[in-house]
Amino acid sequence: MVRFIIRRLLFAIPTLIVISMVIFAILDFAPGDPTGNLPLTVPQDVKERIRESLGLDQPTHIRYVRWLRQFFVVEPQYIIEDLTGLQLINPEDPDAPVRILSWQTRGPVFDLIFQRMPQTLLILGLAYVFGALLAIPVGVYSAYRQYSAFDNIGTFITMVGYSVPTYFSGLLMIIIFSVQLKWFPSFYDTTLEVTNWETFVQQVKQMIMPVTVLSFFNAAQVSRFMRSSMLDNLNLDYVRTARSKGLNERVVVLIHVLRNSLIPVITLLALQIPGIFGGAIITEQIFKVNGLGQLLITAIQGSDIPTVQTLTFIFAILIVIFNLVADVLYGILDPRIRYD
Amino acid sequence: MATAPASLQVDEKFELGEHRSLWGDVWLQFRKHKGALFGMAILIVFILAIYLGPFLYTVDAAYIDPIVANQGPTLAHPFGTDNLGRDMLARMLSGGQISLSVGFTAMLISLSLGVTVGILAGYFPILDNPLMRLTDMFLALPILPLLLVIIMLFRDSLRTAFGPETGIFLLIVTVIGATSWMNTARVVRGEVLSVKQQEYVTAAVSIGTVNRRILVRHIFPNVLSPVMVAAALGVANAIITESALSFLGLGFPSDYPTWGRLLFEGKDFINLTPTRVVWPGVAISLTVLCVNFIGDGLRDALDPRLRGR
Amino acid sequence: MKKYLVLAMSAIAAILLVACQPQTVEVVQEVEVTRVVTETETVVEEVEVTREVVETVVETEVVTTRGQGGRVTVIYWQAPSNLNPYLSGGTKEIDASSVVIEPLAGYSETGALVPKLAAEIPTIENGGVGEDLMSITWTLKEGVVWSDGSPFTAEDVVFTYEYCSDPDAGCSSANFYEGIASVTAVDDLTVEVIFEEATPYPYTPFVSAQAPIIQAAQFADCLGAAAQECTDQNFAPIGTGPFVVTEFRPNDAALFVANENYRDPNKPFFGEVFWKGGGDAAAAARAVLETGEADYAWNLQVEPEILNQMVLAGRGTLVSGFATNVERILVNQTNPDPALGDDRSEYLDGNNPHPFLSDPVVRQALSMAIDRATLTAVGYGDAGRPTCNVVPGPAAFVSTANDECLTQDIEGANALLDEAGIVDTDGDGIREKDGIPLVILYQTSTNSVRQATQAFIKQWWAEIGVETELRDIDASVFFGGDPASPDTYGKFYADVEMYTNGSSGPDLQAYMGGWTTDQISGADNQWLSPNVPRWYNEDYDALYLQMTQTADLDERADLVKQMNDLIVQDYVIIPLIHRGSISAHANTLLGVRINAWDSEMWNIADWTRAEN
Amino acid sequence: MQKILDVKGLKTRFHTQDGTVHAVNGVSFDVAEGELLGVVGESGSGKSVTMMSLLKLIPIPPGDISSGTAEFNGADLLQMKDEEIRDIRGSQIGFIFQDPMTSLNPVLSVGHQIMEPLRAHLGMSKEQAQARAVEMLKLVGIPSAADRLADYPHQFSGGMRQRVMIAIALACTPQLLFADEPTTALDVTIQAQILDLIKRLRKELGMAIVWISHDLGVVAGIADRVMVMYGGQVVERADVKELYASPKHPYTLGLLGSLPRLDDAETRLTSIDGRPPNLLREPLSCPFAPRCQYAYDRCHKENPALEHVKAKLSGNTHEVACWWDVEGDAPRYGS
Amino acid sequence: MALNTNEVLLSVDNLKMHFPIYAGVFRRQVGAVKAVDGVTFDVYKGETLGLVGESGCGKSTTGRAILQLYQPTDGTVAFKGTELTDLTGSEMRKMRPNMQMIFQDPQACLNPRMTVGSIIDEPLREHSVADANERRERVNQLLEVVGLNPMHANRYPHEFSGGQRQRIGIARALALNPEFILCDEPIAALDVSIQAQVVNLLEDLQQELGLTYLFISHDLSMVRHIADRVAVMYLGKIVELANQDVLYREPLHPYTQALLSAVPVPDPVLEETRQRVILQGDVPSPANPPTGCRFHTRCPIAIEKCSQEDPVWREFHNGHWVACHLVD
Repeated sequence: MVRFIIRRLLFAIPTLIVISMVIFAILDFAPGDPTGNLPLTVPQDVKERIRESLGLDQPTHIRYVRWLRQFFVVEPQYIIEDLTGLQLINPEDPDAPVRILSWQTRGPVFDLIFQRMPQTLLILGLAYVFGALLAIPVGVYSAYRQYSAFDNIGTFITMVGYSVPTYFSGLLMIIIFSVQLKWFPSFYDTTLEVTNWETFVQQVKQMIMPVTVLSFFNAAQVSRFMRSSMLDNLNLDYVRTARSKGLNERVVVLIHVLRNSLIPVITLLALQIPGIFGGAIITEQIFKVNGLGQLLITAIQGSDIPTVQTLTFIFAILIVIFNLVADVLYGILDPRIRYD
Repeated sequence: MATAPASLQVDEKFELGEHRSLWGDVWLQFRKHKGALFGMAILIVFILAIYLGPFLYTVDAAYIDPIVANQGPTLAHPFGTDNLGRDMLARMLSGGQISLSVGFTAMLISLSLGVTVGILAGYFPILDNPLMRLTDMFLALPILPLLLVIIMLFRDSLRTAFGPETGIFLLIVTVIGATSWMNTARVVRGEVLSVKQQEYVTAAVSIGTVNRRILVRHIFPNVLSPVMVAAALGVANAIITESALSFLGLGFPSDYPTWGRLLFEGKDFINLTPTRVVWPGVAISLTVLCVNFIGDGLRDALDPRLRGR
Repeated sequence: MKKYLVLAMSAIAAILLVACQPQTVEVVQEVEVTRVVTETETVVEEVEVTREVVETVVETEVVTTRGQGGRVTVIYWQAPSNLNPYLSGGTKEIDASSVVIEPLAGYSETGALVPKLAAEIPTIENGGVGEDLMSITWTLKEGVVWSDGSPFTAEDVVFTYEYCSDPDAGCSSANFYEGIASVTAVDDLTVEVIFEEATPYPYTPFVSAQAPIIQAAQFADCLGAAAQECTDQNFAPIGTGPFVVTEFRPNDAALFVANENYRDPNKPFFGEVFWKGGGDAAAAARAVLETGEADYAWNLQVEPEILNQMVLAGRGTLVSGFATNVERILVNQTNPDPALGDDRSEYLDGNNPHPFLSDPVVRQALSMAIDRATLTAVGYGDAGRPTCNVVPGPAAFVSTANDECLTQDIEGANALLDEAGIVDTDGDGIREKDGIPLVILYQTSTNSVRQATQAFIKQWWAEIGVETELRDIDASVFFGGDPASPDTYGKFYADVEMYTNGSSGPDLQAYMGGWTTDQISGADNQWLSPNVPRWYNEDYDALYLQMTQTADLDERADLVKQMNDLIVQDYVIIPLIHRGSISAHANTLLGVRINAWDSEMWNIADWTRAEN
Repeated sequence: MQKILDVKGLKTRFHTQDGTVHAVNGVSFDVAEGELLGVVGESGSGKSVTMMSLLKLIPIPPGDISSGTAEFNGADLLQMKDEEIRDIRGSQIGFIFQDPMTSLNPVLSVGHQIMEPLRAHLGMSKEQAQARAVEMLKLVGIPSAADRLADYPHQFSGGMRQRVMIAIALACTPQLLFADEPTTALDVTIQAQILDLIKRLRKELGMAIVWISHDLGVVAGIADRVMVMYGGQVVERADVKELYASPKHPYTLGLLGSLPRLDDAETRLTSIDGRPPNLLREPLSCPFAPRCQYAYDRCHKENPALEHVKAKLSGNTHEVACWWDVEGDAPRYGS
Repeated sequence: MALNTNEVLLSVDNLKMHFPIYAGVFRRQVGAVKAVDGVTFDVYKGETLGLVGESGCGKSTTGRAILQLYQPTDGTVAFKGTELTDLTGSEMRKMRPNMQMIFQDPQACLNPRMTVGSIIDEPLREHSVADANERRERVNQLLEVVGLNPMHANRYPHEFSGGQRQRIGIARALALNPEFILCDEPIAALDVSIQAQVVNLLEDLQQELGLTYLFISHDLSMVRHIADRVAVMYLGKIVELANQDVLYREPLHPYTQALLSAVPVPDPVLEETRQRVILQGDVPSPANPPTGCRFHTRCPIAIEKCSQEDPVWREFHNGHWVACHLVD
């Protein structure tokens, strides 16, 4: 297993390097201009100077190498400093390496990302957890009672769940619950700190709609998967063996079948984790949750290339890592698989 | 040689069941899936309406008439009008053409890429590793941001090259197709690996059939099942992706009313003329729902375990 | 936790320190309600604009103390990315920072100069402006301190000049500090600015929220290229304004609390400003007008009928302010034919005229065919007014000579073209001039209102026998300055294009200078010069030269009108709509005076809340 | 000897989309204490379905046990509630399946799978169950049994897995064991090992066994009585020596004739032509009639019942369901 | 039974088929599954050579390596004097009509997406210049030869029963008039009553067409029935080869003896008295075969030498080959 992980990690390096080059190249060719959103009253020569101050006049390969260095050398130092309190970089040093700065905010991209992470993780994480918690029992029961009324209704609802785009269902929710009933706020307040019961209620209120929409969507996906995985297993010989031993149905389904069926589902869940960090661009947009997804889309719109590059590259790393995690999980959960 | 050996005479008694082709069998099974049938029926109605509708309902989707702006359904405008007084029904019909064409074309692109890569990787061991690493890399690329960037990047050059409509259409379907083929490739590869082990492939080799014909005659037809399911899901995925792009304001330009675009433009009017949101929202959801149901039905119908149950 | 402590302490401090004194609060509220009267059988015959100006001077015995009003929530759906206006230049950053840092003087909602950190506005009369127009001397208010308690001095002003004029800083207001020979601190409260040449309008440096004073002590290490890396400073500048930054989340939200060192001991009324971003304009409008979650929402570029419907909920009011922004169509005077290669849309000393748009008759017909009122009603509502001038304000500068264009005249346009012999000769419904069909490529940026406008105009132009091909380009490309892109507005590889522009302040000299011959956009200046239509007019050049040497306001106004008429009556620029800013505030929020000339937050210190 | 299982008129159908599959059509048989009943038939003859129906191990629906009784120790299995039959499964009736590769749960340890019935039926503690599991593994001849409890099925070879299956089936020392083609998937040398094991266990534990197989050779070596099934019906039943010495049903005859003998290479095989019966048709006539060389009108019209006939060997019983007397070469009951 | 000549049709010499095993971080080859590890035998024209052994012993691999469906690791295969292992792809393609194959699984060996007619037509299309009509004639003829109704040529394989499908497979193998047919467990997946049909068909065809069979099977009874000579394989090697009557009467190798004794006989009387040699344990892994004689780990009579020296493959009698130290 260890050798398998090492092997996969070694393979990940060239993959990630190629990805970083692709990302950098695509973004570099992108036609946007960070000064494009400035009012026309700002004269063009001023804009030109702004572009120079952002380093846009330097050749691509130099910026790429600098960015790589910033990403892999400079930023980790800052993160370690933050976590441990050690002083790795002398702030007085005029040649101290520069962090990756966002063109829009002129602030370090990593700070922005860390600032955006809590709300994204909270909402998407909760939606993910609720989705899975809802989906697994539904999927199990639907498969167990295949073609029963529960299964048919469940199938229909889950189908609707992932057929109705979140921007449509989200829109309807806002109109019903924020505008008409005024139960929940239509804006998500990221500055809210939960200090007492009241602020806790406030926090819950502002999370209900986005979490509901997303968990419904997640649950729909996972429960379909769970159901078909259960169906794959329910007809296998070992289930008959378990029944022939006189075990009761609960044990047969929950110990024998579920155990086997969960293996692909858990790996699917692992593969979905990078998505949590990626943020739900559209849902965040609709419910005004300024999370990572919103950061990405505003960065794209504002041609904030360092932010887009860094974010997408982090997503790529997460995807690679969680692909590996999924494979490792498979090996752990399924005794038949031995990686070497 | 002309006479059969004596041991075989009785075989005249062989009886065969009612002649059913393989796809006939699939269809029979598919028919059992009520959701899929329902989905198929609605989708056919949609397609007919969208492609034949404009011949019957000849209102110009682009005609502006501020006098009748922001109307709900009326006799003159059965689906109401938008804020410029354009007829929503006409816009829905022409939008549907684009949305569905995007769905199907993107699916075809994604499928042909996925099937090609999958078959090559599965059949030729030499290509397997490089192609699968390529697939892994595409899977690890953060698709949505790149999608957005690519669209912004090439939108205008393609518009200039192919005209405003074809250009953006090509771009969107290519981009959606080129970023959604990986799962098909993986599934097809897996399937090819198992089909390759089947004795009928060995039989073809032992006959002396060349690789090209083995691929075309033996491998490809037998990996069609997962491909068909992937096709159905691919259409749904492409329609959703296109509408999501439009919803972010990055899909088709505003004078090009896809359903996603209509929904995006209508969303602010949800209180004023709710129909502007309802029609495109329901159209997208229903189409995707139908396609998903069809995919589900196909999956069941093509599943050898379930067949003949 | 900490911020609540600070809040409570400052509130207590305010209560203890400030004696309760009666106060006069002047509330000027401009309420404009635009209603589009539509009747099914008739064409939109008119757009009735009801404008009601409620001007009330409320005499109150109400005792307001600093921080008493609690929290006020402001939605800027496009959230500020930092709080240093010198590094961003966008309205959202300028407005957000203006609650913290202040200029020496700003503009009121009428465009009049009002002192902020200056004791008064220097003029020739009071000796503040040199007779030779070569200098201006600002006297600062006494006793102003930064929010950290340190005194505000002339050195800070000088530092601000050094900061922004450094070419490596990438200062987006650098043009405010151009043409300055020196800025010197005469004493702690006096700053003298010497210009390089006679400057008839000397109120550009240190004036308006785009050119506020930053604290020398805080930004000392941020000069030149280092400006980019001063994240802490850029995210939380120390200021003299009514509020202090306590939390700043770029592109998301910000929290400000009342500045306990603010020079007016009773202000601000609100103890906390919650600045929220994200979502879109419609959602922001909804939050103020319908759900009441927010008190103020900025830049509500939403279809007017939606806003009007939201207003019916009775929670909030729409307010709009107008400066000089005009949505206009620019008519290319040069030939953009791609066959010309590098010479397309190049002026070439007048040797590359447009095949038919160089004919003023065609241009006039195009203008006449447009119904500006409909465009305004459908696309802009309260945020726009039909206009026929490129200079729609300030009032004294506005010409009235062109107002007949406000009425659409398709018949007249057709007659004009027929008369000029530009008729449809081959029966395809498109007129030809000298055998060349009038087919126009019409480009603009991608934006739903602009595309609607394009669609309308295409329809109208079709009625006068002109065919139009529409094209829209992503805003960041269209307005970006990439010389390699063929799609920038400066390159103008189209027959006509449409966008909004205006003067950066009430002084119009720089704006008017944009149409002189030496400013023609082209390859030699990387298409960065402002004369985008490639228009050449000797009279105009002469008038502009005269303006640069005239200090008298009335004379300047007269010159501006003449220049405006020259350009508009030549139809190289077809003005469409005078665009304003439209915002909404809760009915309980008092004291809002929307200002299009300066930050909308210019008087946030005076905002109060009505008792419920 | 005491009958411990007495099945009468069992009918099982499957309602599929193509129609109703008549899988078991009125099967009656009994098993005496300690007896080994061999059940022989080709695929689709209904032999497995019969046994699984008795324990309700067929999926219902689409399966449907439409009639019949099955008395086990005096109680009717077919009338039992789900909980009651669960108590019988595994504890009083054990089951071994054909394919040891798929019949064990791949993600549970072998020990867990053996301990499950012990804990469910006998209420053993974990320690007791563990001890018993080791004992069982030793009993079925798995070397270093105690160390292998924690192993997973894939770590065992096919033969060893079948031993594990036997250990599971016998863990609660059932009175009756259904062995559904337990050696079919195994190689001959391993099959010999398993047969040997079963014979030994039978001697030691004394349970009755119903041994399903398509291999007449295997059954010949192990069974006391043999029952031949075709098309969901019992076509012939006799004591083992009687059946092999004097097969009376044309199908049995054909089956034996089509089997090559290791001890005789020269004879040409007599094949049964045609194809297996179509179970979608209701069995109103003899299911073997279309392939039967002796078939005459009656065979195509009426379905014969299983009747006692005279045995060749004395002291044996012999039953056959056929309208034709093969030995007499004439209709059995006149016409 | 088939006519016997002494003409060698196929000569296999020291054939080895090793499948590499890769492992480790860099996927280096760490070993090989020695599926076939040096087998030598001849097949005479017109005879049926039976190749028996338990699953995993390499009998199918041997067959496929002979037909060059795998690239043999070592050794030679000569068909009528032509060395097959030296041929290029297209040369081998030209040889294929002479040597055809019948498969174990009648379900899996027919492409479910092709009609029966086109399945049988495929070899004709690949190798003959006949036009469509001539080929259709030939397909119909072949269907009749294997006892199927030519009317059913446009049906799909799934519409046929197992035995009928196996006939389709046989028809395909016969299409090009081969001299040699490799029968790879052709009856293993069929019901007993159907097995006899297929075996009888194969015998009849051999008689009529003078075919040569290499008949691979695990069913010793059936091999005895059909084969003229029988080779017994154990773990990648042939341990004994003799005429069928000799082999079954006097098996020399202890494995052959055990194997024969393990086969149940459908005669309860005989079964009662038969003495069995029951082998202990399982077949070792071909990836890591035992040293010396591969059978020594399970051999009831093994001596020390067996675990050290690989026994020589030698002709014990006239035509009776064996590899065992203990046979004298």
